[in-house]
Parts: sequence; structure tokens; C-alpha cells
Amino acid sequence: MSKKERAVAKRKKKWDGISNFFRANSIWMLMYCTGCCAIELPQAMTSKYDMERLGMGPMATPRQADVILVTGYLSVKTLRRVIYAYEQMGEPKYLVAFGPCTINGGIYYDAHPVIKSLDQYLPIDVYIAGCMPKPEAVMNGFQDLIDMIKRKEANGWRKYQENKEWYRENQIHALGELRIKDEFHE
Amino acid sequence: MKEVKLFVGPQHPGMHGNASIHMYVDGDIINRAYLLPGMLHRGFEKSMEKRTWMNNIALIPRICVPEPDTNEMVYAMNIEALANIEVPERAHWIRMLVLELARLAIHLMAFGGCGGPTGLYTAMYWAQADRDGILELFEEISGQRIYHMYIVAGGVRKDLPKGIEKKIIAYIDDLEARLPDYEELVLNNPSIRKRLVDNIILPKEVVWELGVTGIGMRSATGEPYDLRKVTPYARYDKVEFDVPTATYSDAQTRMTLKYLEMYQTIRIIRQVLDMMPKGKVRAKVDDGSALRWKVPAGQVYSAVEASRGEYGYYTVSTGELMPYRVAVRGASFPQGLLGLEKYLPGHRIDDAPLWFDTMGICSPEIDR
Amino acid sequence: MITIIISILIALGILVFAFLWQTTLSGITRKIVGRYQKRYGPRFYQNFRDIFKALSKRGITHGWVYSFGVIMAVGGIMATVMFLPLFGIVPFPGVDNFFIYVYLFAVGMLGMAMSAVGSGNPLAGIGVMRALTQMVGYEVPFMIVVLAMIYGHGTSSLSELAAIQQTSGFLSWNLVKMPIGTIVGFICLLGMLGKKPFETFIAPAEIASGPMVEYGGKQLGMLMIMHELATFIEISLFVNLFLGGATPIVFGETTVLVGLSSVVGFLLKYSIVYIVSALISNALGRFKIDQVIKYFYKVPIVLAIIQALIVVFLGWGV
Amino acid sequence: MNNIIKEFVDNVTAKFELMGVDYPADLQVSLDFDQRDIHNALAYIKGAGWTQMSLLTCVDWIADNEFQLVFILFNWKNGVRLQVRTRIDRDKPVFTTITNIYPGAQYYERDVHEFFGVEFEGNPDSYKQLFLENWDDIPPLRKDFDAIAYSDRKYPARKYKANFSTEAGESK
Repeated sequence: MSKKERAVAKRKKKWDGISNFFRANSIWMLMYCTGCCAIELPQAMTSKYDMERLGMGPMATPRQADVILVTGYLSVKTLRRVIYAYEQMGEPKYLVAFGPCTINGGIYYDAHPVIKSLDQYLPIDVYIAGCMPKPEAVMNGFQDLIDMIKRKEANGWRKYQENKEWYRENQIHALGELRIKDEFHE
Repeated sequence: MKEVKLFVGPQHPGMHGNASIHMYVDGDIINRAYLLPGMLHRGFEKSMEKRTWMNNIALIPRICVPEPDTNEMVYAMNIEALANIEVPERAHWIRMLVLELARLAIHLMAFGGCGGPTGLYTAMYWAQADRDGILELFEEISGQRIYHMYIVAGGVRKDLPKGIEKKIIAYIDDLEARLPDYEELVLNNPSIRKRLVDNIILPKEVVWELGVTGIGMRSATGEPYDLRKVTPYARYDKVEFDVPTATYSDAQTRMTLKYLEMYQTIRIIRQVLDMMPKGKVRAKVDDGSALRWKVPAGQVYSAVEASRGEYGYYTVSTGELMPYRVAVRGASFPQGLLGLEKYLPGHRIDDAPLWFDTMGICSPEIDR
Repeated sequence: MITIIISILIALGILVFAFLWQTTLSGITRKIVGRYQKRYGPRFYQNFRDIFKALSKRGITHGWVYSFGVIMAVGGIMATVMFLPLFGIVPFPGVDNFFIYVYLFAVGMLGMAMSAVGSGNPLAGIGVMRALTQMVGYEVPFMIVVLAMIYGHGTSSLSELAAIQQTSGFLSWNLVKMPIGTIVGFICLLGMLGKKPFETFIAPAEIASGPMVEYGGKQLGMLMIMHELATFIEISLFVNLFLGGATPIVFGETTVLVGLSSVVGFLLKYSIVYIVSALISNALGRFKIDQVIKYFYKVPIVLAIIQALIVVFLGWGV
Repeated sequence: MNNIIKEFVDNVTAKFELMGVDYPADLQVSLDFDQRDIHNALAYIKGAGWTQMSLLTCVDWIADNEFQLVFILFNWKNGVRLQVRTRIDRDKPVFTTITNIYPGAQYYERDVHEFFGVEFEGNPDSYKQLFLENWDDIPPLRKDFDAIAYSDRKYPARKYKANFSTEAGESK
């Protein structure tokens, strides 16, 4: 590594440190309730636990958001939409998975429309345990995410970029084809 | 102007749950609209055929997330009808208590939910904070905040914890004192009234056509068509309560009925706590292992009054270890699919989330 | 030459101050609103974190119209702020005419509309359509009131309009002289700020935040800066036009003290207007777009015409 | 109340050929009709006050090689619930739509078509997919559809060293 490259890398590292400070303290989550664990999110968001203290807030569209919450099981139909949403989000982006259903299917291990392990299809930064996770657990998970961003460990989006073919192959295996014409009522 | 196709949802802040509306809009007016369900489809009806009668108790609350207790209740009622189980008296009353607390929680959530689409986030914050109290009561009663798995065939899983009555009374006293605030904030708020009054009307004749039940039906027909009155289950015939009705079903009426029902629910809870007898809470349903329990053969349908309407299960048993078939009638199936398709056109984009909220549409129970 | 440089420096100073002040104030307001909603609320500097976080993200583009429109929007609004008199200091003397702000402001808004439509998202298109419709709604009554004021005072310079109101204390404010006009002005201000009940063009629950729907990363950060600056312009205009601008709250001989207290007076009025509008916003729901137009063309326009007639024919409020 | 039920059942028996009557629970009657009679019977029942169709569903009797269609009807006036049932051939599952009698059945028919493959003639929408997307197997609620095998094939699970899965659910 030449001197110039090292300087660039150093500057980049410093810049990353500064931006990570802001990123850690201002996490906008995508308002997308993919499954049943989302029912405890209002509790975590509203008066009792007040997620906004941590600088987290809901955002309307994937473009604006930083973190997507996969709240519980994912049916294939939702997986397709989650992939759309995840790929629309601007980098750096994070993914938080709730409950056992995202690890091995949980109680839906034998259900025909529900995928089993989410990390085959999308990279996961934080898992939150519980069926369903209590608001305390949710808040704890978000705190973990914040700490990980500060320590620069929340690198799921890099992993996704680097191993895109592998992820894509798995996605297509489960979904048939990734993009469909969504005209089912006609 | 050209017709534009809009995908509202599944990722959309205005959607209740994970569903999608395909809208064809002309400017702001909806020309056609269809619900695209299935995002929450988990194949419950198939999974239940692969689990024993007892195992299913853990599975069924997940069918309707905001109000899981009705699932447990209809499932238990079905098994009791098939196997002729006599439920202990106290269990009936505890079931009523749990069901009414759940109804209170979901009505509060509806009030908060009305705040989302109309932009009144204060209502959402207040309602969720009040709902949290009920979830804590549930945690104390059953050990879980959301999925209680508390009502089982033959009664309830365990007796109420000591001293819970006082906490419930304290909570509902508190809530009753706060309810007028909600009336001021939501029902009497001029800007909200502008959105709700004379909007999203459900005509009377349509109710029968669609099969809409619950608040939608009572607000249009003016008849007290409530399953708790018409076919009383548990001990609803022993308590006194009124069924609020109306004859003109716009969004405001439906929200008002929800509001009035909360008072009735509080009234029922008070009576239940007064009249609850002592005794056993669970009948013995099986000999030996619950996992080898076989329910006698038969085909039966039971329904209870959920906050959104008639919630029922059709259960087929062949006398085996597992159910042969369980079919779920989601209470919001008619208004969610056919109702939306028929009665949203002609309204504005802004009205779609309000239809969801005031009709109480719960997408997981549509999808199963 | 030197005067131009000084002017530009003053203008830049106003720009920086406007950004810092409004961003801080909106953070504080978020906290107040949080308490209002029975919760703790974020830190008061949360908005800075949000903006810098958004700027540090990787942006995407939907074509040159989209990217250029954002720059045009931010540029237009920045230019407007730089012409704005602050605490009685006019960066470019002689060009603080009210109409300059109206037109420069329109450039920024046009840039935003162009960029949003350029993103190709139908929701953004609907949002822009609604925003423009709403603009038609509030501009008319606001313009009637301001034109009546300009007619009455005989000047359209913002600093002079403010100075006229500082002649005899509280009683010379347009709030006292033209109370009906002030009410109209405040309603229109709510419309300009996009506060509820006139939040229709953002409407997260209906059209997923409208024009902002496709923005992320850098562009979103720039639009947030633009939003803060636009809020600053709108509220400054309101304070200067109706509440007497930078009126001192301490009277006396010492020029420095009076000058400082006039700064405090301006900021105080500014904060009160902003926080009151935020609190009103959180106690109301939002109208539909047809209701917005009907509302603006019913109550405020009638009031505005009455106020104009009073000023023109009775001569009150001059 | 029992008189009402008895009277009604007598009336139905007089008009139609009933294959069976059962009383599975309080205020609940199940009536089995032949496939030919079912539309007339439903029209008659609707006229008699059972205006609400709560549920249309299907049971797969694979041993008999038959599908059983179940209509749950409810009378709000007296609270009596009917199960109107009929059986159709499993190899050629075709049924005429009942949307002209109960318009609310439209989406239930679509649901049954999707999960069992029963075709409803006269319901133009019933063949479209509703809950599933890109489905590539036999209709999933049929008894011969193996959900676990499908799930294992389509959605690979994480490999564990130990076997944590219990046998309770699968045991016969």
C-alpha cells in the first residue's frame, strides 16, 4: 500500500467514524409490518418506551429508511416485497430480524408458504429473541444495533453487495422468479 | 385524465397490517380498488392438520394478532361441542373477562389507528399507552403480553393470580375516566369529524349482501345483532349489557359505536368481577397424556363476537389425534375483500386507510 | 465593491444563523410535542443528527431532472434566505421587497416539484399536484391581506413594513391594527408550513410522504435543509409582517442593549409562532385536498376581503 | 327454540331429498344435500331467513375420493346456524357458483378454488390466484399435498448438529 493510499484509507476511516456517529444516533426504520411481531412495535414506539429517545423514527418509504425490520415469519409473497424494499434502501442499510421464525421457521417450520431461515435471502445484522419479543427486548435489540454501528460491525449491506450472486440464487430458488408482474386481479 | 395505478401497500404507512390495495385512481378519486391479501398467509389450516389437538392451542392465537383470544375461544368451544365437555363455572367467567379485556384493547387500538390515517398522532400515542396497561394485565394473568394461549379446551389454563381483580378494577376506573378525553380528541374533533362524517358509507342492504357482521352490521341495520346477545356463549346471558346500534353507517358512526362499546365492555368486566364464583377452572378432558388425546368425530362450527364481527372456526374431527380440517372464518374477510372492492370506488385515496380502520380489518385473519 | 462583499457576508451569516436556529428550534419543538403526547421525546439536537446522517448516506439518482431539481430547490431557498432582513439588518438594502421573496421562494418550490415529478413515482406526482393545489388555496387570501397592508402602509419593503410597526410599541403591530388579517395570515402560515390540518401534500398514511417519496441519502438531507430554511422564511415573513419584526423588549438609551433585546424579541416571537403552530398541528387531523381548498376559499378568503375593504375604504390599520 | 328448528327441518325434508340431518351443537343443524338440489335448497333457505353466509369451505375426504362443500348459514332473527353440506367428485371438482344467491360468496369461492382446486362455474374471478403467488404445486390444502416435503424442498433450513425437532407433531 502506497503512502497516498494509506492516507486515503485513513481519511476514509475517519470520515466513516464521524458518519457512524450520526448513523448510530439517527436510525430511521421502514414502516413495514411484515409479520406478527410488529404488534409490539407500536408499544416500543409510543409513550411507554418511546423509541424516539434513541433517535429512531418511522419512515414512509424504503428510500428514506436506514433499517428494515423483518418482524417475524416471512411468507414468500412478503419475502419478495421485502427484497424489493431492501434493495431500494440507500446504503448503509441494516436489517433487524425478530423472533425464531426468521432463524429456522419457528412454529411455521412445516408451512408451505413460509420461508425458514431468512439469512439465506438477506443479510441480518441483529436478531431479537422472543415470540413475540417484548418491547424491552425490542429496545434492547435496537440498542445493540446502535452499538454495532458505532463499532462498525453492522456490515450486512457490504456482505449483500459482495455475495450478491449467492443471495440471488437462493432468492430465485424460493421465489421462482424475483420480479413478477403484479397484476393478479386482471 | 389518464387512469394511474397505485400500489398502496404492503409497505405503506397507511396500511393496517401487511396487505396491499391495488388502486386505479383518476387524480385523487379511486376508480377501482382491489385488496391483494396473502402477504401474511401461513397455511394455518394445513399446519393445524399436522398437529395434535393440544399442540394447536399454541398455533391458533397467531391467526389474528391484535385480538388472539377469540381464536382460543372458538377453538375451545368447538372441541367442547365435539367432545361434550362440561366447562367449570368459574372458567366461563374468566373467559369472559379475558375476551372483554381483549375487546377493550383492540378498540383502543382502533382509536389509535384512526389517528394514523387522519394524521392525529396524539390519539395514537395516547391509545397505545392505555393499551399497554391491558397487555400488562394479560401478562400477569397468562404470562404473555400478546399471545396468551390461556383459553384451552375444558376451561382456562390456570386460575387468575391473586389480587388481579383489584388491578383490573383500578385499570378500568382509570380508563373510564380517560375515555371522555378520547371523545374530545377524536370523535368531537372538528377536523377529524370532517374526515369521518358522511364518509365511507356502508348502506344497509349491502350489509346482508356482503355478509358483514359486527360493528359494520349494527351501525347500518340498527338491530342489536351481536352474537353475545343472539347466541350467548360463556355466561353472556347472565350479565347485563346493551348493544349500541345505529341506522346510518358512516365512519363517524362506526367510531362512535366502538366508543360506546368500550363503556359496555367496562360494564361487563365489572359485573364479571362481581359475579365470578370460586371453584375449579379446568375440566379434565383427556385420560393420561394430552398428546394422545382423541376428540370424538364430528363436524361443528362455533363463532364468537370479535370486535370486528363474527369470528368462527369450522372443525372436522375423525376421532384421530389431529383435527381432520379446521376452517377459519376471519371476521373481516367480507369487508376486507369484497367490501373494499365494492365500496371504495368513488372515494378518495385518503379514505382507504379509514375504511380499514373503522371496519376493523385485520389482515392476518384474512390471509390465515 | 466592499459593500457588496459585506452584504454577501451578512447574507451568509443570516443563512447559517437561519439553519442553526430553525433546526434547533424544531428539535426543541419535537421534544415539546413529545411531552404533549405523554412521552419523553428526542434530544433537542436530533434534527442535526438526522440531517448529517442523511447527507452521509449514499445517494441514488433517477435522472438529471431529479438531481438538478434538488439543487435548484435548495439553491432557490438559500437565495431567498440571503435576501431576508434579520433583526432589522438588511443584507442587500433596497431589494427586500416582499415580492422578491414570493418569486424567489417559488423558484425553490418549483425545483422541488420538478425533481419530485422527475423521480417518476406516481405518489410523488400526486403529492406535487396536491402541494400546488394547496398553494393556490393559501396564496390567494394571504396575498389579499398583504396587498391590503402594502396599500395601507404605502411600502412593500419588508424591513420598512417591520419598521413602521416599531414606531409606537405594541399598539402599532399589525396584529393590533389588522387583527382579522393576522388571523388569515396565521391560517395561511399553517398551510405554508404544511402543518395539520393542511398536511395533505405530505400525508404519510395516504401517499407515503408525497413529494419526498423517492428521496433518500444526500438528496433527502438537502431537502431537509431546504425544509428548515423554508420554515425560517415563512415564519420570519409572518413575524415581520404581522408581529412587528425585531421589536426590542427592553427600552432605554443603551443602543447595544436595545439591539440585543430586539434580537431576543424577534426570536421569542418566532419561537412562539412556531411552537403554537406545532401544538395546533398535533391536536388536529388532516383535511382531504378538496376540503383544504374549500376551507381556504370559504373562511380565510372572506376574512381577507373584509380586512382589505376595511383598510382600503375605512382607512383603519394604517 | 327447538320447535323452530324441528319445523324448519321438516319443511326442508318435505321439499328436498335430504341425505342426512345432524345436530352437532346447540342451535346448530347440519343438512346434507345432493349436489343437484343444493342451489334450490340454498335459495329456499335464504328465503326462510338465513340471510347471512358466514363461511364457504371445503373438506377433502380423500378416502371417499370426494370433496365436501360446507356452507355455514346464520339467521340473525332466531340465532340458528345451519351447516349445509354437499359432496362433489374429487377427480372432477366442478360446482356451479352460488354468488347469485349469496353475493358474499365471491371471495370464498376464490379461496376454495385456490386451496382445493374446486372450479366454480359462473364465477369469472374464481380461477385467479388470491393468497398464493407463483404457486407451482397441487392446491395446498388437499390431503395429498405434503407441506413438509414442499417446505423442505423450497426453503432450505439451517443445518444443526443436534436434532432439536420433537416427534410429537408428526407422530401417528
